[in-house]
Amino acid sequence: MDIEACLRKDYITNQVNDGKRLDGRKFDEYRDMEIEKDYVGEKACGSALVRLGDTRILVGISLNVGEPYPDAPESGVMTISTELRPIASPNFETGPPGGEAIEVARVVDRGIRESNAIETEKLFIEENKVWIVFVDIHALDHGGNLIDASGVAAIAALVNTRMPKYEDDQVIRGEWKGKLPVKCTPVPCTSVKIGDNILIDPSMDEEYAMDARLTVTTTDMMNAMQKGGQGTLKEEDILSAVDLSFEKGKEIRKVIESL
Amino acid sequence: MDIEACLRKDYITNQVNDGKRLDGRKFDEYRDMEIEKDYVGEKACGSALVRLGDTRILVGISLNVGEPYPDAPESGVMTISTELRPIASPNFETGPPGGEAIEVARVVDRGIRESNAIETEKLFIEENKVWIVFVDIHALDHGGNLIDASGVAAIAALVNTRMPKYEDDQVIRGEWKGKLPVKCTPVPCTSVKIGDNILIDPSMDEEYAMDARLTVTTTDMMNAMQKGGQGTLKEEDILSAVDLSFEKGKEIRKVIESL
Amino acid sequence: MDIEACLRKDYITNQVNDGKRLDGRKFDEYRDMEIEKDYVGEKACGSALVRLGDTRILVGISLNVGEPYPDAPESGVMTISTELRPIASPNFETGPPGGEAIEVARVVDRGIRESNAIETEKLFIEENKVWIVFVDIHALDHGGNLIDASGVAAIAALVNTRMPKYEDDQVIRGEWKGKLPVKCTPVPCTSVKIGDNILIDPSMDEEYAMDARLTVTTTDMMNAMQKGGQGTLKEEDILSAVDLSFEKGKEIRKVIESL
Amino acid sequence: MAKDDVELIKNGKRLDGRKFDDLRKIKIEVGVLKRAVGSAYVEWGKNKVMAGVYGPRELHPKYLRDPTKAHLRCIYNLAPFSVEDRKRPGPDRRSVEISKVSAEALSSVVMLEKYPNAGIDVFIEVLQADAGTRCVGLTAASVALADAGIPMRDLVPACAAGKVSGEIVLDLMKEEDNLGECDLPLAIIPRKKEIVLLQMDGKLTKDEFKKACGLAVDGAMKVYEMQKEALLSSINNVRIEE
Amino acid sequence: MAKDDVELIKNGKRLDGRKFDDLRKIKIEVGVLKRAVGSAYVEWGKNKVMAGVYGPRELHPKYLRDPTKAHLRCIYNLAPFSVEDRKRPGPDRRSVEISKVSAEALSSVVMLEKYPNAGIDVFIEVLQADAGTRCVGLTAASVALADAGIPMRDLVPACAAGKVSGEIVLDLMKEEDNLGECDLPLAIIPRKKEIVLLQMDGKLTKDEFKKACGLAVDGAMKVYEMQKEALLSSINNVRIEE
Amino acid sequence: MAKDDVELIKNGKRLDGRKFDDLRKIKIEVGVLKRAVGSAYVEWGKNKVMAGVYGPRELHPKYLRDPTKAHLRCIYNLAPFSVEDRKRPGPDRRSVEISKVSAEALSSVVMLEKYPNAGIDVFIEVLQADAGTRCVGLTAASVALADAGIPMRDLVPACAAGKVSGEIVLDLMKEEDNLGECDLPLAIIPRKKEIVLLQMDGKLTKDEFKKACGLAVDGAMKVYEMQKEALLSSINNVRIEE
Repeated sequence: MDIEACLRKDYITNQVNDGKRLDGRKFDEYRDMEIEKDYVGEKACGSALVRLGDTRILVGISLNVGEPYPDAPESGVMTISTELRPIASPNFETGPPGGEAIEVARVVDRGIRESNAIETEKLFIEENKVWIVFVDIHALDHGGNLIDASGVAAIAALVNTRMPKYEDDQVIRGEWKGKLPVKCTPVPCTSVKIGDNILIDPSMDEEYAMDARLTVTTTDMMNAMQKGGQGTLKEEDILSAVDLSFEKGKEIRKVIESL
Repeated sequence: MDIEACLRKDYITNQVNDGKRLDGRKFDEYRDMEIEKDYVGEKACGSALVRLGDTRILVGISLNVGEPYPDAPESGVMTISTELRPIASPNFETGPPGGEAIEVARVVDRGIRESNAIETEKLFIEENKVWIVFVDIHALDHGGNLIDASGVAAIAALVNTRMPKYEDDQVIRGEWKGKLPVKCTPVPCTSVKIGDNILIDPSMDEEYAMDARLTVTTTDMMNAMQKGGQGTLKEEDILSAVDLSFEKGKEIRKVIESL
Repeated sequence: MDIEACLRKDYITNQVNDGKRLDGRKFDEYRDMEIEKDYVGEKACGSALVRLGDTRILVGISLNVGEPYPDAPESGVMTISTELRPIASPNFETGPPGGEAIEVARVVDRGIRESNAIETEKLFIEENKVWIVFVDIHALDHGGNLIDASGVAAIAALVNTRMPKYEDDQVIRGEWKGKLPVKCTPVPCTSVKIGDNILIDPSMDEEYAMDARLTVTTTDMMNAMQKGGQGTLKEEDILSAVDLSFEKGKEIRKVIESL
Repeated sequence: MAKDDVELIKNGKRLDGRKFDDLRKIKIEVGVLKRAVGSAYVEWGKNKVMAGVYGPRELHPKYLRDPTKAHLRCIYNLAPFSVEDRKRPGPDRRSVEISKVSAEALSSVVMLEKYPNAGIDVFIEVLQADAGTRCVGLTAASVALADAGIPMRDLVPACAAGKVSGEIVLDLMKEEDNLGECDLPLAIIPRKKEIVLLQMDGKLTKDEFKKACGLAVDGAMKVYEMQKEALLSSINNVRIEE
Repeated sequence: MAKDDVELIKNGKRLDGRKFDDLRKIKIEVGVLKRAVGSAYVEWGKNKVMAGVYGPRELHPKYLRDPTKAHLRCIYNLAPFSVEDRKRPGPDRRSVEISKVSAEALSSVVMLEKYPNAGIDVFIEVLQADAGTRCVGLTAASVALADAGIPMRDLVPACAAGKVSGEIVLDLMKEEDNLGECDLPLAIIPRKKEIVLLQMDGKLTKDEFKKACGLAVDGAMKVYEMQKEALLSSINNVRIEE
Repeated sequence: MAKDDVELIKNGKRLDGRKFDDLRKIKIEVGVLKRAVGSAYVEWGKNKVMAGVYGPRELHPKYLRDPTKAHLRCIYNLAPFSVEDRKRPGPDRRSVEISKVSAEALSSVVMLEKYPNAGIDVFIEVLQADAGTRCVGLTAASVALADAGIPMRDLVPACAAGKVSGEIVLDLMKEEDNLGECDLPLAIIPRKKEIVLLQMDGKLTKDEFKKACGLAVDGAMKVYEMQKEALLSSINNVRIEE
């Protein structure tokens, strides 16, 4: 860490300790969030672009027919990948996904999987043939809080995904038959701890200055949590973050469901 | 680029501007080309070694039985790979093919594919089983103009490829039944622009000194083009290269067809 | 090689030339060897931990059902992998196996394969379905002579491997039916040449000081040999190593067979 | 999909109603990303492509550094969901080739000599693909480079022509590319009126090639006007914002 | 395997006879490897995990070097034979994630500032896996760091709680993890009584979460005592040897 | 292919008519490539192998550099079409092992101490394979090193022996290798009459091993004569050219 970065981190921490965020938000306030469904609707089965402050994430959904997992032979399969494209940040490299990208994918995955959002049992076609749902998270601009933007884009895309027609053992591309069965809307909300404060939806600067990070994905219950960063959290920090996540999750869920 | 390389480039350019090539050739003259068919004829289904000046390319053809592409279920498959082996140049590395190797493979591929040289519809065996034709371009010595030497070796090898016997769902190695159906002989011819001059079949030095490169693959028509290098070409440059390529292509085609 | 390493090598060589090994052993003496079978017996089909001096190798055996090789359609398949885990030595890296790991795997493989120790013909299930025997060599601590420790652990694990139950086209995990059919016990014994001396079971220091290395794997016959190192061996060196290997192999075989 | 099933040209009109020398609808936006030093977004028919530029910056690995000029790297990437049949993430041979010829074309106009030893990175993200993506990507890339304030001799507009049902037409859409006889993408340096990228595959006589080449150059000139307009209005926007 | 087939809780007892707040049997050994600078071996129920530490040592590649502190890397690895269905060797996405959160947790207690520019490597080898391996690995890792003599502010004991057949229970075994409703692994810094690793997946209300979290923290405190005891007796052993 | 189907030895003669101690036909050419500093081509039965040498040159990556001597790297590569069933390009485990033992054997004779910190690369390309390729490759490699003018203490001729239908024979061809009982490739340093590469797989008694080893050493000595002859005539050729 060079001296400039240290000073910047100190400055942000001091501001936060004085109750202020650099962009003027309250601690429990999200940046502006825009969700544009079907952003690449001519080819993908589903898609959504999320703008969260300077962050911009595009998620596309592709459906293919393939084999089920041996331990769930009558269920469809969901697989989530994240690519932190080098266009999105000077720190992202080409090459296979690293730890950061994998963490984003897995945290988003857990929220959707554990809430049983996708009714995978309805994705069975015939013996040894089920629908495979590919969720591709594509980061285009990294302005902080990739997990929330990715998670919101993913579920917004899934909620609006069309099923391709399937006839004579073949997927008919460009023709559709109904929508992907999705029964709930898990929303990840991420807080960070800076000094003794809990702030929701960290900007890039705040992520840099944070001690620790906590993501809580909720539906009507909690479905996934992920703590990040080298700092520690007290139990009361966690409970504050949980409350915030339930509250903000509800608001965001309304937006997604009304798209 | 170090000073020696700059001086060498200048020298070549000046010579060319005076109408001279370092090896005494005319601008529209190929280096000596030798084509030796069945160079590794004991194992490969087809093969040809091409010596073009100091360049030496060996192409081997292997046939296997496999699945067709879903969008062409009744056609055989051709796949071309290039390995610029580190034995061929101090600049080639071990490891998976880089941009240069991939470009050679793809330009050769386009010429053969777009001219429909291989009658892939005759490579159908039964439902979901077709012949796969592997064309492996193996660069052994890099003296310039890899594309032409590779393209000529590839089509010369294909023209002389034997079909393995196929009985009881099995390929019988070492026994043959007829030849690979090839119906035309696409030939790539590469010109470079140095100063205001168009020269065919660049040596390694000329490739180094060139502004731009143009490959035109012809049968009775043009089937593939590829411009390379950071310089630009005028329309008349391109038309000269096209004329040269038709002319030289015809000569080389005769040689290949008479092997 | 830095100066300290050179001096250390010289010191060891001088000691050996005086008839002494650093750890007080005789030239034809193995370090203490402990073999613990079923070390990870709750999950793996077979396993053995070998402690040979400071070296510690764990081998686990996994059985799956898969396809036979096309040229032996009625035989099971054995595949041996070695991972020199970075926990085992400051010189081991993460990433795919390098030359050293591959050599260990291949030498162990040859001994087991060429002695036909596993009765692969009994691993046939039905057309196109056979048992696949995965032998995973996992190096945990590198104190020299990885090949012998690995080879002993591998065959000790195989001799004590249980066959999973197989019913209704499915492997029943956690239920067993008989043992893996193994009919002999190949044992690799490695000697090194230091100065004009042949020493068995080199420690790490001795491997470092050695001129050449020779592994001989025996049952009642010789089944595999592998010379290593940049030095040379005389015919009499080799014959001494062969005699030593037969003798020590017999002793170790008794231990394995009595586990 | 047999070639005969689809009538690509009917009464002198193409599938989407275009005339032979019509471009698809093109929209160019400048400065669409925050982190990238320069960026552009191009919608071109159903294609949606974003380009972003980083640099000049320190170049890694070191052995690529050239003391006489900057090294321009271009990465063309097709998003997995950009095509109907999902594409596996990561570079394939087609992407590597397009990246290579795009980098060569851009290197032709960027004043690399101003930044010895440095690296300039151009990232092209194809978000939705419908034929002609390399032309769309290159068109976006040179606008992004201009938006990054990197000194250039000119922009690099691109456009394809091709042969469809026997006719030479401009700017092939997906069905025409799949079922047509030939595709000829090219890019030009407008001030020199010279060609800096040229590829072709299919079947053409020399005369057809001349015609297609001329048509594509004319198309690229129209794209050039749109590029300049987009850059101008982005500068005006900046002024208004300030 | 339908979830109803197995009765996970019967008469207030779990499958292996444990009460809701019982840990499985845990054994911790210190200094089990010769080459590693520090090492530890932990058996925890059917889990068998080895941790080894190298460093502080020169860090490669160079760009990772931080002039203000050491870089702690952690590699969590599941041996191919550690699970019933053989795992292909090499890192998968799960291992990469566990490695990341484990490195973050350990970085919280190691005095990295004492070794600017250096690298400290922690290798966790799971030899037999039966639910909770990330907690077992982290528990072993901080003991191995202490065994290596690397200055630390505290150990990092870890433990999971979860929800099984509607009950909040401590330290899930394999069947409970597979068929239960929720798993909540965490790790603490005992002196601060704060949480340094926390993950959750499943279905929990806030109240259930509070209960599970408290249970897991208590479990981790018990693990802490075992860690200290193992380290103490290893020091005593050393004294006797000398 | 059952082992009984083919009679490998008939009336004291082998499948191709050779006696037990006959080599296959061998042709050695020197200086066959232009770019490589040294090169050799060897035809040996149906085997066709090319070897090329680069260096001494700067060694990358840096951490491989040894201030006391050069690092010799050897890459053995089987061309995809060199065998009847196409081999996927790229190194497999067999190639890596052969590369390792070949590098060790060559390092034994090359005066590496003359070029501290440098790298010497030996590339062996098997263009057609018919058993014994590691011996053919090594034989070609040491000739290529000599052609490159790199100072060596000796050449490294190689040859295999083996057991076929109960007989110890020299230089196994493909069918003998596939269906025989044992293969024993070795390489020697002729001036020392010592063995520098030795591998074996199959079934041999100690007496059979002694016999096979002696036979293979004699074979390698014959190969040595051919290597020297080829190098001598190449020097003569050079003189004539000059």
